[in-house]
Amino acid sequence: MSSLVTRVKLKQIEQLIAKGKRLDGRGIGDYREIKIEQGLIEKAEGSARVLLGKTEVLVGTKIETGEPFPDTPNEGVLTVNAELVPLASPSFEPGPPDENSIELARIVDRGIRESKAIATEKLCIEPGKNVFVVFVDVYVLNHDGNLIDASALAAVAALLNTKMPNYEVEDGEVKIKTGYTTLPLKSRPITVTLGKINGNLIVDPWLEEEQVMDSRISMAINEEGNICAIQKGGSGYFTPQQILEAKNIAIEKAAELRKKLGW
Amino acid sequence: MSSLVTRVKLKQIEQLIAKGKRLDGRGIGDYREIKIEQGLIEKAEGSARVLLGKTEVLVGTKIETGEPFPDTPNEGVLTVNAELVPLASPSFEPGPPDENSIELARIVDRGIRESKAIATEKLCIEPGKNVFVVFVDVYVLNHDGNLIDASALAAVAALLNTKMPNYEVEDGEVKIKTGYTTLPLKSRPITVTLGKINGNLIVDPWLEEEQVMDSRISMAINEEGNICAIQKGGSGYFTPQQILEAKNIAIEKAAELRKKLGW
Amino acid sequence: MSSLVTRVKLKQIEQLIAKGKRLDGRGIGDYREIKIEQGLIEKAEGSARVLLGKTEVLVGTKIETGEPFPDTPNEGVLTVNAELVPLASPSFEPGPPDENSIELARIVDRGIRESKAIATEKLCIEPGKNVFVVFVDVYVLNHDGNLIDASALAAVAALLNTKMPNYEVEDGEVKIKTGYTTLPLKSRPITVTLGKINGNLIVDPWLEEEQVMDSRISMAINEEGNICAIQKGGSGYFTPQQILEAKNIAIEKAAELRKKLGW
Amino acid sequence: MNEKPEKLIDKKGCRLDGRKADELRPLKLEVGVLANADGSAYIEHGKNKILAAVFGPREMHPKHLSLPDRMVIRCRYHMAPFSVQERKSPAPSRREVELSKVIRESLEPSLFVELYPRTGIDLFIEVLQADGGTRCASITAASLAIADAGIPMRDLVAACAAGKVDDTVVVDLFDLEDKLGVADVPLALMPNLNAVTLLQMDGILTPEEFEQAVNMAMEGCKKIYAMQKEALKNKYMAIKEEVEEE
Amino acid sequence: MNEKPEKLIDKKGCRLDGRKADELRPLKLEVGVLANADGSAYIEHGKNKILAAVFGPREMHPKHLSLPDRMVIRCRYHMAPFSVQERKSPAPSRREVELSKVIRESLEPSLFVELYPRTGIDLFIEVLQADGGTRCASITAASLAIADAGIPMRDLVAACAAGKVDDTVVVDLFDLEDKLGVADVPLALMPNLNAVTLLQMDGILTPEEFEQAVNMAMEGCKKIYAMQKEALKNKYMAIKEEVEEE
Amino acid sequence: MNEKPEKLIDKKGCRLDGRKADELRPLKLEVGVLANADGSAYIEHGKNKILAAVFGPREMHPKHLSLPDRMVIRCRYHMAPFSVQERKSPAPSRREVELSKVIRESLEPSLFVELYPRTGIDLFIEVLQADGGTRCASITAASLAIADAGIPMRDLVAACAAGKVDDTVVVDLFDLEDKLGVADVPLALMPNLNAVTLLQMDGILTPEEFEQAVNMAMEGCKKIYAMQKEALKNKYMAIKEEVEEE
Repeated sequence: MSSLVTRVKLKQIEQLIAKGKRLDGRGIGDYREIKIEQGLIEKAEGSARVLLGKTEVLVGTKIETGEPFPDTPNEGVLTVNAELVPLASPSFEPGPPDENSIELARIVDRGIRESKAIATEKLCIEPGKNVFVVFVDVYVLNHDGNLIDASALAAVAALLNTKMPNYEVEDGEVKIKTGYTTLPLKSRPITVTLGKINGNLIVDPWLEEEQVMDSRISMAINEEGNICAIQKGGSGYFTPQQILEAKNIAIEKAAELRKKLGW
Repeated sequence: MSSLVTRVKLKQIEQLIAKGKRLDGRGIGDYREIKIEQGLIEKAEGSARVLLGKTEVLVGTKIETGEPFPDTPNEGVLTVNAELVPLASPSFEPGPPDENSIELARIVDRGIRESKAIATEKLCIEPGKNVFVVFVDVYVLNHDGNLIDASALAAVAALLNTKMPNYEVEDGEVKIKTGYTTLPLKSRPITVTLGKINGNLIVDPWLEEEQVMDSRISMAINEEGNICAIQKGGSGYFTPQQILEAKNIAIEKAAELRKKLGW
Repeated sequence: MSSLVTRVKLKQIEQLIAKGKRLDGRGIGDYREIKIEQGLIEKAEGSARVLLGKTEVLVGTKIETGEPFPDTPNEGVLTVNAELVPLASPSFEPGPPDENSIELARIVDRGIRESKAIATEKLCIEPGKNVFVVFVDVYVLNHDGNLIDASALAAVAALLNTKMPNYEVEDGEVKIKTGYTTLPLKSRPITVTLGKINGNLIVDPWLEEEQVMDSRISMAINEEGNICAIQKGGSGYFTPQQILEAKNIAIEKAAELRKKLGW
Repeated sequence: MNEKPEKLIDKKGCRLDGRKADELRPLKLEVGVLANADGSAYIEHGKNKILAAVFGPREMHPKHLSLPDRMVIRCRYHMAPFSVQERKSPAPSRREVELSKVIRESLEPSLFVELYPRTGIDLFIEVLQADGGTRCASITAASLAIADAGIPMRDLVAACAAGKVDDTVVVDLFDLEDKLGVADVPLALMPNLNAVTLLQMDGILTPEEFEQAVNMAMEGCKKIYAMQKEALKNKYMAIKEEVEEE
Repeated sequence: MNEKPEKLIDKKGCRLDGRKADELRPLKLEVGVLANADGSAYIEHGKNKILAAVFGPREMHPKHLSLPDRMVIRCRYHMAPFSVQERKSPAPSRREVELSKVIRESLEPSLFVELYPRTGIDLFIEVLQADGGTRCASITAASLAIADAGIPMRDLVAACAAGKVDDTVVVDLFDLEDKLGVADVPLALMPNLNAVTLLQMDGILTPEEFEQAVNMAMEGCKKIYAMQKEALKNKYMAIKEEVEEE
Repeated sequence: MNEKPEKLIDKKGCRLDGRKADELRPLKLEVGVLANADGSAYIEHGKNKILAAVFGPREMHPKHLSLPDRMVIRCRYHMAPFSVQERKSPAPSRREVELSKVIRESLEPSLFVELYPRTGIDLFIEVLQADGGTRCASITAASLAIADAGIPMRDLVAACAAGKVDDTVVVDLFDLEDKLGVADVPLALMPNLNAVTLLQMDGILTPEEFEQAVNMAMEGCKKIYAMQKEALKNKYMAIKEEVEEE
């Protein structure tokens, strides 16, 4: 966007927010409508599509066997990857992951990893040699802002939907058998992102707000209302007061969403 | 080439073809002169150089041991790679393979693979663990049009010239012994490419024809006169009638070449 | 630098050299001041920082286990890598190694390898299967000319400072034990680089001289005063007489440095 | 896990998924499914699930890629990592590079490229789930996405494969037939112009079988073409209703 | 080799390296350490050894990356292969790409980017040895390097982490505490402006613990800020002496 | 398979391939072998089989690589995957990158780069079979290719190695001597100008041996130089005949 358009838009958005309103009619503490659909990709071990307003994210999971990390020989491995596929936005380009998709993948990864959502100790086949590797592939299909929350939701929804293959170890070789069990999950973290515009914190910023906002802060919240991952982004700052305020809003919103989703 | 030059050239070529003639004096169904030389690269397991008019392609084969694909544990592996090396044409640039060299490699690959030219079941050393991998490296040395047919010919000629190492399995390790046997081949497919210019099909288009032609179609034909691979290329189309006509010409030309080459 | 500035600078440098002098006050056969500091990077198996005037190079070594090369199954592996990190000069750019850093790494590598500085036969754990791999990472921190000599010095100084882990082989698996031995070294090669400006050979060219010099020649000299690696660089040439003169100077300077360093 | 079935077609002429030789898999086509693209379409063809989007005609970036006398078409066919049995690395494979090229070349004949000099369009195809015949389903969807973008076309391009399974020539092979069958002939057609814009073949066919396969694939294309037009009509009816409701 | 210690904090409240909960590791800051950079700084923070350099403001290469209304900031956080226990490949890892981004975003608020349209600055950070908390130490050093380059700033940025180890909230975690502890909260602050420019968190904290950690990290930042100013003063005193001596 | 021979030179002073110490391998030089290149040459030097081609002087792409006061020379030395015992990946290795640089720098002194400002030439070298000494053979061929392109030169560049095998200094080492010998000294020479444009060395030599090797390599270069001129003459004679026949 040209900087003139940006300035005009910023003015307009600021004035609305001063009155507690937003361009798309929401209140400053409101999420857009959320729709979750699970299991669309039959060939994946798990999948979920999340619509957050017009933002659309598809997550598929695959489970394969592989080596554990040397420092956690008894634990399965989580690998999160995000693709900002170019059909999702004119601003996305084909090619290897850029800093935005890498950051997105790592935020989603941390939300799951730090909340210990996956019982990785149950994914060990042979200690030090063979474990299950859970691939979580985040596929952004339409970008209308707040990819972080949509992706984090879709990732957890896909994990909830993920089936783990049965197996036997025969002569040191892993044989996959028919049938599945469910992937053992211990937590369902919910990530809440706030944008800062003209000193105000708004929940779930959409594309037009993202283009003018100062900075954002994302917090992953678990069932106990504890915080398990944070990421500040953008080239602005937060005052310490705003951070504590953001924390309170995030905990409240996460609880609200958890209730709505039955998580 | 500038579009003006292209248009003038196209006009000229079209007028000639209307009279059944071509810029280089050939009839529309004629191949350029073909020369095949085998065994130039002593360090390769097999090699052949094909001259198709001024188009020059060198193919070298290497045989190494490696793992089979999981779904064909008893079969050797074929790997075809093509390099449009920059000394062959001012239009080729150094760098990783582009779509043209990848397409060329995959067409050559399919001609060999789908005709089951290599008896891959005889390349198995230890089922599921160790097989022979046949590398076919297509090296285009001068580009004067119809790289597909020249490369496909050179690949088969190089395979005919390929020697396979003798080996023993000792304590699960493959020991290469002295001496060689010939690579077991079951078929010698011949690929025939036709260009379409102003609705006419011409055999073996050379560079100037390629620059103005609508589209091309390549068909790999085996000893029985059956079709074992096809690739349409270029941004034009064929009518269904033209496709059947192309099929007839390809079968006829392949038989003709087969006779000439003693294949 | 613009070519005008280069020409003026060249003139000035040439006139000085004609009188046996240099821009920075040195004689044409003098090295800049050399400072070597070892062991700064405690997490590395060995490390050394060399200051050659304002040129600053840090080398760290790491030792890991890995497979030997098939043709030397009883020998450890040496791997040298050089990074011209962009904070060292406005002319260095982030990204994969370019031809300059690759050439630098290979010159340093050859000096060590060809002088047989490392007793690689003592780095074998299990012949053909498991050996120690010595990684020598050259990190250029400030570029003020003659990176070759500074890097070669720092690499040998770091190797002298390198500790090798103790280990046991248990059931075919290598167990690293506590404690260290010193890396077995057999030689301490010293590399001497000469620049050619207007037909004169100067020792240890610094940045401003490099920018105007014709070409350079680097020679690695061992304890016996024998030559163990040479690299001519730059787009100029040497007469055969200049090469023999360069050889004599290099041997003399290497002996001088060896004395000074106690090597 | 994958036991190879002895026969792909039973005595009654039924295929493993119950279809007859000349029967297409169920198709679902939707137009205008992505908010940010200039045109888009979604196809479910058997278990294939594919999104196609078009951006443009627009200025090329970088500019030196544009051509003074025509529009440049770029196309990326890409598979999601979770679209197949074994996770696929997101980096483009050689197969994806080739398919991107042949799909582009199958759509180019439908476009008036000379009408938009110095511009470009980008076609992005994402295979969300693959079940055999993805290149054909991709072309079918991409042509709809181009129409959805309002870019003038000579005709829609519809694509369908035929092939040989056991001893029988059949239409529209699914994954297992593709892998265990004898031959596969993907084909794209502009039905109104009688123009074949994609033709490939893997496997071995006699000249007669090939002719039969081509005809069967063209019949398949024509059926799909009818569904494409229906999908476009549905989209415009929906828009019309929306407009009238306002 | 790495036996996991049973407790990270002993009965007396001492950490494995002997520090109290609110005690920083020893810091050493040097400004103007690299001859070719426009500004540079070196930090030893515990066993972390990090160099930061700034080039610019200068013309962007390639030019099309420049912006008409502001300065562009590029940042590369990079680890030397020998900086960690297992040799790190010099190719940038995903972690390094993310940290480059968050470090850049932590320094941007301190710069008057609109004063230098069409230009760019490059921040290069090289971690020579890593021991936990490299991102914070990198920010601390990079901000000094920017000051050393004479680029006007709103305030210096100081960075420090806090976290939870066993049951205790502590400041400035070192490597082992980072790996075996419960949570880590790196934070960057412009103390004079009361502006937090970096905030991340790994691990699990209650809201109260989080608040405590934020406060502790800010206290750490303020101590480091004082050392940053001291380091700048030393540099200018040294220059002054040099000038006067001449 | 490769049994290491005990001695590389027998009692009679004969090398493994039957040559005397100062004897070159058989050479075959052909000029103008590629139709599309502006200049080209083919060399068989022992079992080395190498093609060299030149394009230019021509406009640089991209343009910003051109220089206002001189011609830019680019050079790519590349080995065919089948040129060596174990298949070589076609991606450029570090060795190939280094050799591309030193070959370029060995040819640059022969060119009047200042006569062609803002242009560039591209040298492409393809090693079809390698048998020791490919860099020298590449330089010999590339210099002929430049002459074939009609680009003015100060002198032809001829290249040849010498080295030490067992206890003897020998000229023009082949693969096995290169691998098992004591030292290798590749050298390139413009004989008329007495200018050494390439000099490298691997292995250990006393100063005296080095001097001997340099002299022997220069003698080799001079013999090759004569063959280069012969090859150029043959080419022009052939053209003359062709023209006269017409």
